[in-house]
Amino acid sequence: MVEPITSWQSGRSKLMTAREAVERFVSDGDTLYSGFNIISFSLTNEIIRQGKKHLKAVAGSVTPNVTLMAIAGSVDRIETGYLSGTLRSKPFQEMMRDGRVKWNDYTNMTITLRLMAGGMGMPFICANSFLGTDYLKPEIMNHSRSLMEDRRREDGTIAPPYVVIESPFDGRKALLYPALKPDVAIVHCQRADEEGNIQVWGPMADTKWGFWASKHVLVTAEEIVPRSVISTEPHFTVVPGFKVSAVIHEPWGAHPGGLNGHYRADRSWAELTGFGMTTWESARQYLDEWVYGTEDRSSYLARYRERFGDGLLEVLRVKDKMIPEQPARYGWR
Amino acid sequence: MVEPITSWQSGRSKLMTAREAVERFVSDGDTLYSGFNIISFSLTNEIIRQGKKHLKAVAGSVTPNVTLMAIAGSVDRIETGYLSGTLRSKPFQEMMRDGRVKWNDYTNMTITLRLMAGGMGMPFICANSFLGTDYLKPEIMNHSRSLMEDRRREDGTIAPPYVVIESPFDGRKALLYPALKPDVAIVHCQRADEEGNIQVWGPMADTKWGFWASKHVLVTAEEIVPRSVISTEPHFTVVPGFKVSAVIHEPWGAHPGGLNGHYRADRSWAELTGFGMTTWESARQYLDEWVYGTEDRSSYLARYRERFGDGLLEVLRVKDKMIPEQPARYGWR
Amino acid sequence: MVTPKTGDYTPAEMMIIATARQVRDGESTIVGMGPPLLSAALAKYHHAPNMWYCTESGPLDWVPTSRDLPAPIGIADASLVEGASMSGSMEDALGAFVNGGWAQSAILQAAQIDRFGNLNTILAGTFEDPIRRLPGTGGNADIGASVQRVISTMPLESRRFKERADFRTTAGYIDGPGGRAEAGLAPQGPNKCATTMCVFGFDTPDGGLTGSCEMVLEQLFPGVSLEEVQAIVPWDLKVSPDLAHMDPPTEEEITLVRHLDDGNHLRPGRY
Amino acid sequence: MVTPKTGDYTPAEMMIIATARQVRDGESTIVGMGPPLLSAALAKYHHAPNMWYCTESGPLDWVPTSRDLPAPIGIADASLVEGASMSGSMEDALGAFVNGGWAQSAILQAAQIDRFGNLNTILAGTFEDPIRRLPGTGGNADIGASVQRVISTMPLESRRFKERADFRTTAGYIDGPGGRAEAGLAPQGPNKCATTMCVFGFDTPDGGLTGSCEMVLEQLFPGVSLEEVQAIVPWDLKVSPDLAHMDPPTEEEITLVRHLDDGNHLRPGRY
Repeated sequence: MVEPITSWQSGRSKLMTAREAVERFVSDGDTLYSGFNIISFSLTNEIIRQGKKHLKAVAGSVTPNVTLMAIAGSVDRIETGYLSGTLRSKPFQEMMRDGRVKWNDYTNMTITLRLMAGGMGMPFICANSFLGTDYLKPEIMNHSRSLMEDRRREDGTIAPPYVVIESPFDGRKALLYPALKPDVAIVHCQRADEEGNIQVWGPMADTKWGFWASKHVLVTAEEIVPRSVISTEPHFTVVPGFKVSAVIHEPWGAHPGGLNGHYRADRSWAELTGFGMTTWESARQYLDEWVYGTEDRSSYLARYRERFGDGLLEVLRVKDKMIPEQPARYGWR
Repeated sequence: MVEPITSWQSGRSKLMTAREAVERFVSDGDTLYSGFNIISFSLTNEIIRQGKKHLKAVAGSVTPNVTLMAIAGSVDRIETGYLSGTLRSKPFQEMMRDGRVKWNDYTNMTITLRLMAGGMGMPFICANSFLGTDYLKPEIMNHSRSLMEDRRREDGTIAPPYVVIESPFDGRKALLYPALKPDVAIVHCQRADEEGNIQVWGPMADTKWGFWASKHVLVTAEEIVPRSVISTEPHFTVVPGFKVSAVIHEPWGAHPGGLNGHYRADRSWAELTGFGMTTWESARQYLDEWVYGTEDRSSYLARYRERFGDGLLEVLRVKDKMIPEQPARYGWR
Repeated sequence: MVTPKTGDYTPAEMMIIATARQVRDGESTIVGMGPPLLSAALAKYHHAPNMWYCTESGPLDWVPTSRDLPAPIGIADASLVEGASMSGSMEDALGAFVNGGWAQSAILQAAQIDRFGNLNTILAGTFEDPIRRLPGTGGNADIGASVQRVISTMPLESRRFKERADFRTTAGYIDGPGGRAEAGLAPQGPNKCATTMCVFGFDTPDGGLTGSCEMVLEQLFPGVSLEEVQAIVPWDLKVSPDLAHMDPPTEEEITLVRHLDDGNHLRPGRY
Repeated sequence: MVTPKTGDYTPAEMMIIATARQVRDGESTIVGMGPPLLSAALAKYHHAPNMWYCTESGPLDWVPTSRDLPAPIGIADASLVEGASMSGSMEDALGAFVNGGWAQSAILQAAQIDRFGNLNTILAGTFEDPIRRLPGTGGNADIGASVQRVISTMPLESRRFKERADFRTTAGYIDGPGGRAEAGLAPQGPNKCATTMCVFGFDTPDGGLTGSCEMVLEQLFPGVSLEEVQAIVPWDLKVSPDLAHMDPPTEEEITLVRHLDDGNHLRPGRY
């Protein structure tokens, strides 16, 4: 009766390629949680490469990968608190002005809470964040480039993006936000096992609720590790494997973004290429070279080495790692 | 410019004795979050010893320490999902029947969510849990031993413990629960530093939200560690020091309960003494010997060793500890 | 009190085994307090190694690191973290996993069950004048509200099987077809009830919206007759046209359940 | 664009320093994106070592492990975890710490501020026809709704100081005394606004319920006159009876701010 049972978990593997994951789990029109601080540029590029259309991007703050997807024609709707990369991108400014990209504004916290509500099966959740602001004006809620169609109820009326009611407990004003349930989440993580047990460390932002709220979670992982690595540090697991649809082993999958414990963001390169977002011309050039012109992350990395030499990736690698001074230990017998 | 700055955190110490903590931060009539799975029996005994009265105990599930406080006359109101130790305690059954202990029922999840709402400044939060049950009948919400007085509004009317509304977003039924904001939380934790940065591992239950929601957090800690132990494993911190009012260094502070990584629950002893809760007579005897008859945790442990020998505590100690197979490492440069 | 039917195993053991047999390999399961912890452990050791064994205080996907380990004895048991893929919190387990709709099944004990699968965990008698106040619902009501395949388990005793539960703490099909939907819940809920004498299913041909939504006798334990069951159940029982006797425990099952019961889940009076 | 007033320091540097001087030792502070990260780091290195330096993506209580370290450059910067007492999430930082009422102060940048301290982070022009769409509020609106001592910081420029912000993304005192309470918020909010020429306070003798709740000129930077400030601010400025010139930067402050600015927060055009 001392047979080890590590083999019990067979048949739960979620390992596949980025291409397969995007083909199987991302559909035109989907709502896409695209991450706050650990971006899967690998999956971003694959979504663009496969020509996915009419995606809605959501996250507490969305990052330059969303700007890129918008410019490439994959994302045309956004719900977020913050758009990194907005200011310098003429194409993106243009598309937000002429209605090619529609949006409603939320905040870092209210998107997190909306994902939390979606993840826990609640219809809505409270937060004070827009009380006293211009966001509660009806003409702002339903501005001409807002996501009114996404809010159409079964009876044809348009639901508001936020509602003030009186609390039935104490009569005070309560501002409600609707639950948010993305179709698919894409994130890069430090490590996962083949069953999809995902581990992340560093500032967590809205990652956990983005995962729980989404129907499909697709992760690229810097490392694929055995189950025993996961289960001896189970506090790093963000969501367990049954919640995950695809695990892709993709070292440097966050590049040109960074990954805590592994590599720094490639700022000099990001600025050099401007992420392809400054003008329409540079955008097309960037997409041609780094997205359409590469087949997958390996060929992206091969091109990177070819262009910039092997050394630059090594420069980005984190050398100085934190060592627990007195490691916490679980134990029960 | 390479001066180490570990001394920067001076002046933030929260270290004190259990006696001082209870004297300063627990008042008659307070709402007390008393923990779900890591119980500070040290602070429980001190609360009884100081003769605190009319406390309301709350937690997802409350544990035998609440039964003990009720029998001793310190707790007379309860909001929880589960009462451990109810079945076998005649005094407790009697007090719940004759109204000496009043209560409203919630659940493990809805208490957690109510604490979450309290912790995040929301007036209420949604959960389906009592839809379709007898709890939504008005006569049950306001049964004769319910906490109606605690729910009295400023205008004299009684707020309900749960309310069903129509969601303004999609018209579906939404069941709302009011935020819960305890005055004081007592918990035992594995380790803390003197500033009150508290670290816990194991099943977390509602611990984090019990801490965030409470005005004062009092923790007994198995170990007091330097800041560097905390900050090299910052993911174990449940709430940071500014949220904590008192840190008490109290080894074996959870005894006769257990503590993940340190010791097992002392089941044989707990059954032997029946926690003093089976009859009024055994209750008085237990309280006399183990609570009123001891001054603090040291004298409690001295009596324990005297009664049961040094060996038993050693037997309870966890020997087999989990070792991370491939420790996760933070790093950014 | 339960007494052995044969020299080989007790009705309580057969209840644990019959409950375990309802668990499917590969499914994600929320396991409630008490005997369900033992039944789910048995299923995992026996025929459902890929089942995701999750408990409400936060440990998700318990995988015993050795076959020597006994079943966990509580839903916040420290042993549940050993081998688990995630050590989370109540909002992960009950909030996201269960109420977010990711638990494919649940195993729950209760003090009473009624004709429509509603559970009672709070008291015997009336709310105003209870005979006995029980510990309460814990996560039972949270789980019953959201899981689409609830397996309940309790001894077949007349104080437990009621036409209407003394108090409904956990929604089953409420008063019949469509009851859940009308209350604001997903239409489907209770799926099986395993007892010390038999296993019931529910008459829900269309996921809780049609059929009678009543309990249906599906399987009798070896040596138990329909009449014996009906003598305990106070309403006129629906009986499956495929009513059959369940296979007795295999030697492996009975050996496992005794090995796993380190927490004395089966000690008389314990449930 | 900001130009140096003296050969010794720039107005932008003085803004960072003036902002840092508003931070009190021992207080818990939520630090927003951009220049606030630098100001708060300066305060922590200089006079507020016991300040709790917290950022919205989850790292709480950043304590640089060596004086060699530069200021963090983003609110999800990996360096914020090094030395922190807690590596949490958005619901810890913005949910519990900020909206739960535990942040004693906040430092925020914005594109515009108005007479009553309302902030704008979203656009210049009108919502239907913006001149420019800005990145948005991030956690700014969440923080402004809940913190009782908000310190905002931005260059003193006529496009930024408006009688009414082009769009109010973050509640200050809204339209005057009691405005916050009427909207459903705690009555008190903005406390200071540090610019490239001066520091403003707010006329809130009773925590936002009385007084005009308008911005009040309290301190002028060295060499700056009241008239120069009034020439930029489009409404008739309230002036404190104690209006004074602020001390110039000390050598320590200016050395620290330059050392800390590794992220080029102060590079022209960056804010």
